[in-house]
Amino acid sequence: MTSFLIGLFIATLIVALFTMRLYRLILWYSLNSLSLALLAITIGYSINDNTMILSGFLTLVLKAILIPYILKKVSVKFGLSRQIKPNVQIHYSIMLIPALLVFTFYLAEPITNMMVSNANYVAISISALFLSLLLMIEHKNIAPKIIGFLTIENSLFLLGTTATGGMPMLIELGIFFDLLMAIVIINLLFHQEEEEGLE
Amino acid sequence: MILYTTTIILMIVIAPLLPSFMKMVKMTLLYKKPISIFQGYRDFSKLLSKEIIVSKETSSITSMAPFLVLSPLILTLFFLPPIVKGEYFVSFIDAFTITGLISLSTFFLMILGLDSASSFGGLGSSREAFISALAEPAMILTVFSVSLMADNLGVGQASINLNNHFPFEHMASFIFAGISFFILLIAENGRIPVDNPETHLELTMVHEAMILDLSGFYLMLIESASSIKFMIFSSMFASLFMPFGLHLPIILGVLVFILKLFFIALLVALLEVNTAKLRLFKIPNLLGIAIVFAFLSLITFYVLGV
Amino acid sequence: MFLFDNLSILFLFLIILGVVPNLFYSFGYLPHIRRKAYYLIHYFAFIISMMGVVIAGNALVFLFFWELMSLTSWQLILTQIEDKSTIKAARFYFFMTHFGFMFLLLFFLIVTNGDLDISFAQMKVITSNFAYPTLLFFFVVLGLASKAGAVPMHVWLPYAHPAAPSPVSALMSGIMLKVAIYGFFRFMFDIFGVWQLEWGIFILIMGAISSLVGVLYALSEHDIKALLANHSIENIGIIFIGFGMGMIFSSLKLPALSAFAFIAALFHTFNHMSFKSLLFMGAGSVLHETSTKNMEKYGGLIKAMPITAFTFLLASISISALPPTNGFLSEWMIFQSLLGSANIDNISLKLAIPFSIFALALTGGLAIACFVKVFGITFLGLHRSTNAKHAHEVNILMKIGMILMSLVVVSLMLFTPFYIKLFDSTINALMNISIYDKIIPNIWSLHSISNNGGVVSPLILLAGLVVLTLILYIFYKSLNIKHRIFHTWACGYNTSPVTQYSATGFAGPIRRFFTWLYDPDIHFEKEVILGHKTKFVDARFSVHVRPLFERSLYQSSIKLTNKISYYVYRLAHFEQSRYAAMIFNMLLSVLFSYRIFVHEFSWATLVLESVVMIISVKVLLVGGKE
Amino acid sequence: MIYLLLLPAIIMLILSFSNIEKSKYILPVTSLLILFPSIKLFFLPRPYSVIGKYLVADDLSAYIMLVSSIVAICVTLAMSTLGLHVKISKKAYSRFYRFFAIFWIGLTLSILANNMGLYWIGLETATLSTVYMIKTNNTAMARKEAWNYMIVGAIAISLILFGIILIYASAKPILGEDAMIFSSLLEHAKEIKSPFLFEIGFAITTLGMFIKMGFFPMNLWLANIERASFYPVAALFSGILESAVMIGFFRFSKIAQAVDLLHVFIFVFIYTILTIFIVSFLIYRAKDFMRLFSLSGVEHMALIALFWASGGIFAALLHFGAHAFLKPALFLSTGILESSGKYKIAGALRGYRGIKGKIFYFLTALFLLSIVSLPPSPMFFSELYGFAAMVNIAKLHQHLLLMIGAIIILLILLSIIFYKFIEIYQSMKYEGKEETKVVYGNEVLALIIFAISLMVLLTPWSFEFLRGVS
Repeated sequence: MTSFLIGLFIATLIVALFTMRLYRLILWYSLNSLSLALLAITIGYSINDNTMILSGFLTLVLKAILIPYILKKVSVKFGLSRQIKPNVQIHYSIMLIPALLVFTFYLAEPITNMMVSNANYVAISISALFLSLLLMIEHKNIAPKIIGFLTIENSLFLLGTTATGGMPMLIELGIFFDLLMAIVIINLLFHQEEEEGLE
Repeated sequence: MILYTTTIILMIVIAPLLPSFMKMVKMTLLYKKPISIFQGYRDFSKLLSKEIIVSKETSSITSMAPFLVLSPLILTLFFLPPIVKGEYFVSFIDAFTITGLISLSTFFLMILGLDSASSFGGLGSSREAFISALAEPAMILTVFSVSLMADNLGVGQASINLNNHFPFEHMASFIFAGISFFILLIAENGRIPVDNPETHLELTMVHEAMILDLSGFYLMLIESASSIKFMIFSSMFASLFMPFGLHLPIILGVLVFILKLFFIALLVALLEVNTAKLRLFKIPNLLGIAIVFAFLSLITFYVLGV
Repeated sequence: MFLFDNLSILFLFLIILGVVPNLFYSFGYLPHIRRKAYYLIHYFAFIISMMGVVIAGNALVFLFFWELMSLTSWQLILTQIEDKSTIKAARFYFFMTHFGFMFLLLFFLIVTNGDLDISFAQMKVITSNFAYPTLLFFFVVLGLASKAGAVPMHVWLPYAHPAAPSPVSALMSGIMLKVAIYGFFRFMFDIFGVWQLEWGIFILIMGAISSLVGVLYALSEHDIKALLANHSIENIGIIFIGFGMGMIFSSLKLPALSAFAFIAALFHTFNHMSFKSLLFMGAGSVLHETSTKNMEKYGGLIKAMPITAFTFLLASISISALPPTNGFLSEWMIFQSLLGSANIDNISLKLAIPFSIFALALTGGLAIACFVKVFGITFLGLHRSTNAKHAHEVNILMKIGMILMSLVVVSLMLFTPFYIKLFDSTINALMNISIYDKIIPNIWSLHSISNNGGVVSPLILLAGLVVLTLILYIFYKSLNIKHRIFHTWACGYNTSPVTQYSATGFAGPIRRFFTWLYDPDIHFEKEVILGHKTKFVDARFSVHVRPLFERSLYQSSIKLTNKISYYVYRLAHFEQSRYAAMIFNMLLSVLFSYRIFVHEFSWATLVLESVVMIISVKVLLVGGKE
Repeated sequence: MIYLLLLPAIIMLILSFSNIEKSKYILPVTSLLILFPSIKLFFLPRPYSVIGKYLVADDLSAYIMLVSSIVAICVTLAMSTLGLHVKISKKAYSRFYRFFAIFWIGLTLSILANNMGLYWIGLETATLSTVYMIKTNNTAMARKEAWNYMIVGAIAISLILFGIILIYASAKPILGEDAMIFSSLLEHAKEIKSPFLFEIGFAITTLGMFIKMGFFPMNLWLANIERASFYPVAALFSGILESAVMIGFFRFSKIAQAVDLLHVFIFVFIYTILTIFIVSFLIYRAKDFMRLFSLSGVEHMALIALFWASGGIFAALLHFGAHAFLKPALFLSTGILESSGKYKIAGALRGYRGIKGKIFYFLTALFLLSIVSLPPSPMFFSELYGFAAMVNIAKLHQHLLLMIGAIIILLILLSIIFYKFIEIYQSMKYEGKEETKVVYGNEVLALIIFAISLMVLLTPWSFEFLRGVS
């Protein structure tokens, strides 16, 4: 189950990299968050960690539903371009993404030798981090950049849940805190950009 | 000590003879009516009685420098190798000091040239500076090499050692040094391939240009300085590169020495008749030959080994 | 913290000897300086910092005063801004001295193991255990030679010295360069203790080249202070020749010869301090009266400024190493130690040393030519400009300064045995060998230490010269010859300042001979009449040499810096959208390196991963450029 | 204690919302209160626990806290006459103080934090509030740079958190929940089962911090931001925000050194050399004060990191203190230096009249020469000791010659910077036209405080204290 969800997580992320429509991108982000939430809930059940289950539900509500919704609203409101063409050409991405995945597994290989479990999760999280960065690099428009930023948070969260087997509540709060702040700022920035456009 | 003083006085006395002798030889060879060999003395006595014309543009340097041109050279005479057996000599003076004293004299001569605000003076000084700068390393290397062969850095002692025990194993080295020194003798005294003492042509003159504005006593000082300079070089050549005759009895020894001097003068005169004056910028080539021979002499000495 | 051993006290003595006349001169010069307080603060701080360096007992104090010395001298150069070149010179100087400081710093860091408070003796222990002493040696050479001004670190001197106010030039050239020589003595003896043969040879070659290069560039110089600065390079070179010989002899286990060479180097250090300070003071007086540094604008100053002229003449004779002056004596000693090489066994070394002799002798010859030019063009003949016409003798304080300094020169000449005794006791403290009795068996003569070495007797030479000159003079007076005053003969024309020989012309033959070194930039303009080639109304000829080292070493490195900075600038100016890509690549490469170098290393993976890196950079940074 | 520390900030936050006419004067006065808790903290016995295991003041944090609060009060002091040099709206003042308060809270948290999570939260708060501080300068450029800052800062912060989680993951098997605590991590660093995992985490965290400090490849990023913002904000940036990042680096690298000294050293060494390489050539081309100073700030940060990583704790802290005082001082003086035009370097140090002007001129010239570490400056000593530490660590290393070569390269790069600064200093002082410039008392006062702090830093007493920090 865990492996399946992680696979789903990474798959949605990769698909998001090739997406050329904004709403589709938001959808992929939402699915990505969903798999993350389910993952947290599953792991939480298996190790009997209530906080993790709670955070899983929070993720579900916030990231899988609320944030995509808001994002969509915002983009409709500002009439953001729905066409988002990646800067990096597809054939380059096709080469780069598998190379990255292979690299991260290779990177995590010594960890497997040292610790019994979780090394692959670390690898997946790191590659998720790379992929989210790639998402940010790929696009010039602001909206996909924000989604890239959000997927970085997701990969962080993935790392937190899988690799450490549940973190102290503090950090989880931290992530949400960060997330909220980020959204606020992004909104404000949109606002500013808008103003600038009008002038 | 008396002998020592006498030889020095003798050297001073015969110094003016040598230039006159050379001139005489040259004139004879050119089918001219030769001047008397005592022409030098006549010139001096004439200059002594003449009044001195001092240029308005000059400074106190003009009235001081002629003395300082002559006195280092006379001092050098005291340090030359002995010419007869048993004579007192200053054993310790080495080539560097002698070169230094000669340079001191040249220094004042060059300054004198610049003092009169005449363009000739500057011209002469400039050329003299050029030539003597390049002659200095050759001089030091040559004398150093000879001193090594003679086992003593002191010029006087070196001459005696050479007389007592000639280093036949270093003959090559010795000849190289001799050639080098002979070129220096010509260059430093302003003889023909380097400078023509008999002409006042601005294209060629070096020594004469510097003293163009001197007259009377001052000119006499400078002229005697130049003849003494020739004396120094030829006597050094005679003692160091013709090391024989020191063991003869006193009178004979002196005679041999004087003969050697006249022989050198004859050589120079013959050379002067047979060569043309070099262009100024070709002079370094000649001096370069001197430097190279000096080097060669030193190096062959080292390589053949002690 | 502070150390007062023989060496320190000797150099402290040198500093005091140089500073006291300079104080007078400086106060005489003060009315012409606009920022007086600024000048005085830095002036005294400069003197104190020089003293601080020579009495420093540990690395921290040494470095502190060393850098303070650079700082204050830099500020002093900036006291009077005449034009942009002063600013440039100051900057260049400061940069060069800082550059040297870096190497000194590195040297000290290695030999102190990072604990900068330890004494020199403790450093010696650490040094002897260090695996690469030659590396340390080169740090020292680079660090100190850049301050001392030896080739190829000499380029700043001809710029910095002319830019500074004259008392400061005298201090910088006379004393500050010697502080670097102090550093050589201190480090070689107290930190290294033993040295390899090659080091000595290196120093010797550096010295020989410096002396030749210095004098050759001096000859072609028209700026009087730049000329003197170039002569400092020459003299530092001569000191290095002595020092290098000392090192060579010491590593060949010939302590007496070695001590002799070191004494010669020390003696020349003192001599150079005395006559170079005096020359700079004289040049300063001339500059001050005529307000130009260009020698072509001087002429005839001996009539207006006799004291300046005669002290300058004394210093000129001394620096040209003419007997019987002190400059001659120390060069004589250095020659003797070079000649001492006849006694060594190493044949290749023996063959190499004549080249140094050659360099030193040629240097001597050229120095004479150069100082005839300086003295003759500056003080003799007619005024070459109105500036020179209105010159007067300088004020009393400056005169006192110059006279005191010439007394120092004379004292070095007359009291040679005393000074040699001083140097000998210093060398004795460093090397445990005293050769004073061998050098000076009686006060009349100065002996070389090598077998069959030469002897010179300064006092006899001096006395002989004086007596002979007096005899000649008395003879002349007794004749009571009539004098007549008339113009100089000028082929029937009037004598005029324009027809005099110029400094450029004077150096002409030598410049022409060394064209390959000078690579001169010649400007010759003439206004011809009606197309005739030979008839012209006005002609102007000027020559500027292009210094070889500056071109090859410095300007090319400046070019390189500009080029690199251009590319770096371009690299850094990626558009903002690239920031994320940069972070991406950086993260990738950091993780790569950690994986490969920290965990397990294999060449195959390295190659593989670098290929991945290249692709990533290509795709994300370069590829997306269009 | 925690209340005391946060009280001034909270007061400021509340005051900034009120529309009191006098707030312009009250706010700076309130900000002065920052200093007292810091001083008090400094004199309490250490380690002093502020809140349990979470906030602990040890020597290091007390020192950095004190330095930061001195910088902060000087900046607010100089802030009050900002309007006389540049155009600034009235609202901007209170906005500045509002976010300054938040910033200060975040900063206090991160400096005193003994918990990785808490440290991170503090850092994030500080970062986000600075985004708004940049925007107090209401120009298009500032907005653009704020956005830039936001994006890159967010990435950097995410990386830091990512690394923290990895570190936590590596230590959790032996420490459990305590794996978040710096002190216990340091104690048990040797026992970490998967050092590689830890090192990966450390590398990512450090990369995040380095990005935030403007190291390679983000060199111009920081410079542009500081150029776009008001100069007191730039001063805060380089003086305080960087210190918050720096203390994190200090703590993390300390643990990493316990795991493997050499790896940390080589990583930091290569990274900083790369940074200094780029920065030195950028400085060589810099044409205005703000960029110049901020690039030199990056250079000094790199040096501090390098000194710390090579074990020269004393050198790093001394350099840190000197940098924290010097750089804001220069940034503050930029306002006056640039008053005759932004890109006019020539003659910037001329035309100061009156006693205030003279003092300003003197201090600024001194500060300028100090940042290239000329003798009396603390940076002279810190660089000496820092390089000493580097050479020492090189001696332990097997590739000694290689290391010495690298150090020479580093020194050559530093001398390029030196050259540029000398050029600029001379140009400021001796070239260009003389234009009269106005200096205000509060600015001079701020500079004097900086100068006094620098002098205090040079006293044997402070040397002793810094040597005691471990």
